[in-house]
Amino acid sequence: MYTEKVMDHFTNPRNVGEIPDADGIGEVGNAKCGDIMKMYLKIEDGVVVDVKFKTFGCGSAIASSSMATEMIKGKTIKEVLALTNKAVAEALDGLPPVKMHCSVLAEQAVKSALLDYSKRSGVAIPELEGFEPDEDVHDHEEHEE
Amino acid sequence: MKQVYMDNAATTKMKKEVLDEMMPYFTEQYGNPSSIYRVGRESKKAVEEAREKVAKALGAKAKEIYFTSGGTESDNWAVKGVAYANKDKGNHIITTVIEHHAVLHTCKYLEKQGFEVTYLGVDEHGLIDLTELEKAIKDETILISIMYANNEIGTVQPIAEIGKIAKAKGVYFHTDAVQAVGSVEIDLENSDIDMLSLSGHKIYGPKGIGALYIKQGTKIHPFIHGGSQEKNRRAGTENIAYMVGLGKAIEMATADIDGHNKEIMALRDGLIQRINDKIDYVKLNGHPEKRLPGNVNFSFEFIEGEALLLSLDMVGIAGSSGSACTSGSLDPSHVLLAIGLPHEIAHGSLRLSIGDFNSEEELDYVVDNLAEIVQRLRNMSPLYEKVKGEK
Amino acid sequence: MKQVYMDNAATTKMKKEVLDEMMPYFTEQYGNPSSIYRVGRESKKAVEEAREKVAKALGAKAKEIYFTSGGTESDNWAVKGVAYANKDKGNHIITTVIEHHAVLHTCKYLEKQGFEVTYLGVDEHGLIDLTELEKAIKDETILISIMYANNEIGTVQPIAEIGKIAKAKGVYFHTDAVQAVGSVEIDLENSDIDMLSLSGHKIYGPKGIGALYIKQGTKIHPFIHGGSQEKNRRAGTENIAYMVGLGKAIEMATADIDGHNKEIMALRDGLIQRINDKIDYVKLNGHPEKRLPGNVNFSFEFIEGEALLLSLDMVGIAGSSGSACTSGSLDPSHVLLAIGLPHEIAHGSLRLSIGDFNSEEELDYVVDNLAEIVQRLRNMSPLYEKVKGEK
Ligand SMILES: Cc1ncc(COP(=O)(O)O)c(C=O)c1O
Ligand SMILES: Cc1ncc(COP(=O)(O)O)c(C=O)c1O
Ligand code: FES
Ligand code: FES
Repeated sequence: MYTEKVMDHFTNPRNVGEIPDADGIGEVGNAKCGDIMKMYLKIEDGVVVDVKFKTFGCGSAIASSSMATEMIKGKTIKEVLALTNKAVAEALDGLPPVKMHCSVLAEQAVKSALLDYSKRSGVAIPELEGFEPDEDVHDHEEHEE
Repeated sequence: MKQVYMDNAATTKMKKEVLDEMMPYFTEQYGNPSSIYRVGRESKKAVEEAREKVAKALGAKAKEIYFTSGGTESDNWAVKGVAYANKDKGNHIITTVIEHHAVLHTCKYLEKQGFEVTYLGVDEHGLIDLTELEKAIKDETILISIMYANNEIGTVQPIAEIGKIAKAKGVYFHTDAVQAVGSVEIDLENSDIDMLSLSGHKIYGPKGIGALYIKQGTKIHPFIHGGSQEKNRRAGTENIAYMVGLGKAIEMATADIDGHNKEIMALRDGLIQRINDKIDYVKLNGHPEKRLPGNVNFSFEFIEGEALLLSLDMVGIAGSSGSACTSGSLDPSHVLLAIGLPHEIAHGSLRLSIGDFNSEEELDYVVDNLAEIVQRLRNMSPLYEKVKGEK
Repeated sequence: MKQVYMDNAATTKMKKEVLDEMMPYFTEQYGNPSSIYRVGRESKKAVEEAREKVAKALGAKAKEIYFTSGGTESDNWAVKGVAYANKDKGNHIITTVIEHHAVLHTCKYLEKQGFEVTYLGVDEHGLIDLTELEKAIKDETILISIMYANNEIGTVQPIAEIGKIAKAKGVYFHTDAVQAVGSVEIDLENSDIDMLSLSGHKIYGPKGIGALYIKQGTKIHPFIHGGSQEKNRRAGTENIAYMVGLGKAIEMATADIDGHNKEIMALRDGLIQRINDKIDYVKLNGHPEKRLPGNVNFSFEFIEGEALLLSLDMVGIAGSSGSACTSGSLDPSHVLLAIGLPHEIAHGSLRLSIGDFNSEEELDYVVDNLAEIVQRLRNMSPLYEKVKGEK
């Protein structure tokens, strides 16, 4: 059901943990749906110099978080903004259709953290204007009748 | 790597004795039981002997046993068959919120076809309230369908009392005993059960065979129409090999239920205790006493079940989270929600179901690995972080 | 004693290659395909590979193939599933008088539930009339269900033409191809067939497994509700071993249909000729050309089929009279009556259906014994006496 990449990131997740003096923290999802993702960013001169995550969720949620952190580490804010859930899923060699929303969560956690950074630091990020993480990104398999 | 299979409530490994009895019907004994020549007559005999065995195991008459393609078909047949056959009498069905989807989705379907269904709730242990059941019965009620024992949390319902109530009110009573057969003594002749579903693959028999007990005189339509097999009530060329397998499997499973339960319960209670001792923030789901001998169902706070299952699989341990029969869906189990678990706790559930092939030594392996995995996943969890902070 | 099995239209002996592929799923590969651990994933893979094989054999997409418990369930599902799902559009179904009981009794049942059914007649060879079919279609028609090939007399219907008519009128077309698979080239992608039923045990696979092809976009209700197996359309724990067996069986049966038919037809034509030569007052039932390669169906005047079958059985020959799938009933076959046979001739019918395990040499044995038995029974018959007198 999962690719080797997913299983690798699930078993050996990169960048798990917290950053005590983070510049931006984003938390998305809700426990009701079985998934919460929390991202911590350390940003210097517009570059993500460190990132850590914590995730309550399934295998693909954990793998997506891990992959997302790898993909944004060392990148500029502009580059980070370009991260899509599809890119995360592709980097994992694909996710089952019912699990795509886990990668959406990863994208949104990153953006939430950036938004938090923007608020705290006063650095404007116009691309995030109006950004609001969905409460319910779950999109389960079609039920045919 | 070590392989420890702890998902016996989802399906079991077939016993060698069962397969051995089936084998001739895959080779030389291939005759159609409906035909009159020798190889057909021999098949017919095998089918009827298997039916006798199923009947004997349940204290029923052979002519009250109908073979089906599994527990799901049996449930569909019982519920739809009675609904359609009695719709001139009434259109109301009573069931519970914790039924297997085979009953639940059948009831949902019947609602769309003009039937009315009452779904009884359950208490924190998964038991229904008999007074509530009695109150739910009205003039239009034609059927009560309540499972014998739940597949997820193992809770065993007060079937005798439910039967009495149904009988007193003149309402048919069907019970899904797919999980109960082999773990609970069943004596249909001295019961008020009108229909009972069972399945082969939960008792070390083959997958894709089941039976429906239909008490003589019960008004029920056939569900699968066609040839005159099964006394004109269930059409289709007989799956002789599997019928023979089911006969052998149920014979073995009911030969010494008490002795067997004692062994399985010793393993179960040891497992429950060790998990309680070794891991904190856990909750045993289901009834403390009225539960299936092999059922262990725990919620582990702050983590999610699928991640837990995947991690266990990596060390060779097979368990389940929510109903394994329906895990195509990612919704938290309807049973765990029904006993009042908050969503996030329901998500962190793990069912380990013990079977005849498990050993004490395997359980050690499970507990050691489980403790480690739970800790690792918790260390990744933002929810656990908060609790630790509060400590 | 010599045993000659000539009832391959009733059921076939499983091929060794089929059983060999099934065996692992009776032993170590017992995992539930719905589960995520290794032994479950392997089962899932086996199921999907089997589905691919069925799809490939029929020129369909894998996602259009749904496993069932047999041809009978497939027929029930197709007919009832479409009827209930489209009843807002209309309540009229068209079928034929010569369908298998799996379709016929399902239609009879639906009539009691408020549906209207037209049963098309057939000519003396068992063929329907396309103009009659076209005329029977009305605004309320939602389904045409016409069998590909008949199980008793072997007549093959003009399926492509029927499909065209159905499509032009916007009516769903289901065909029971239980007898046709392996004998007729089927290419569903380039057909106007919306649903097609098949069964494992007619093609040297196991008994109790079948499939229903459902063209994408077809409006049909599930028939067996429950878990999310088969993409939420056919619930019940998967019979992995039999699915694998069906996959292998259909792969083998469709590998070289032409070559295979040539061999079987040579045996068939030889048998027909020798019976015609050796026995008088006989009549070949079914179409002279448009018939299944293995089907031989004769009426022997002045004698009764059961007596014939019993006598043949005593010399080890297995055949059938009327439909073997339904021989619980002693009524003369509805198919033979439909092609216009008088009752007494219908009663004296014998179907010998040739399969892959039959040999030329066996046919000699059959013809010699048959001639003798027919003569012996005729000598006992008061009807024959009269004819002799007239001569
Ligand atoms: C309580 C219960 N009912 C019904 C079923 C369905 O039985 P089957 O898998 O044989 O269709 C199951 C298990 O799958 C079950 O646990
Ligand atoms: C034409 C036809 N349809 C349906 C069936 C039923 O299939 P099954 O025996 O697999 O239920 C049969 C044979 O039994 C048949 O010959
Ligand atoms: S966290 Fe909800 S399915 Fe991945
Ligand atoms: S002659 Fe005995 S059944 Fe008709």
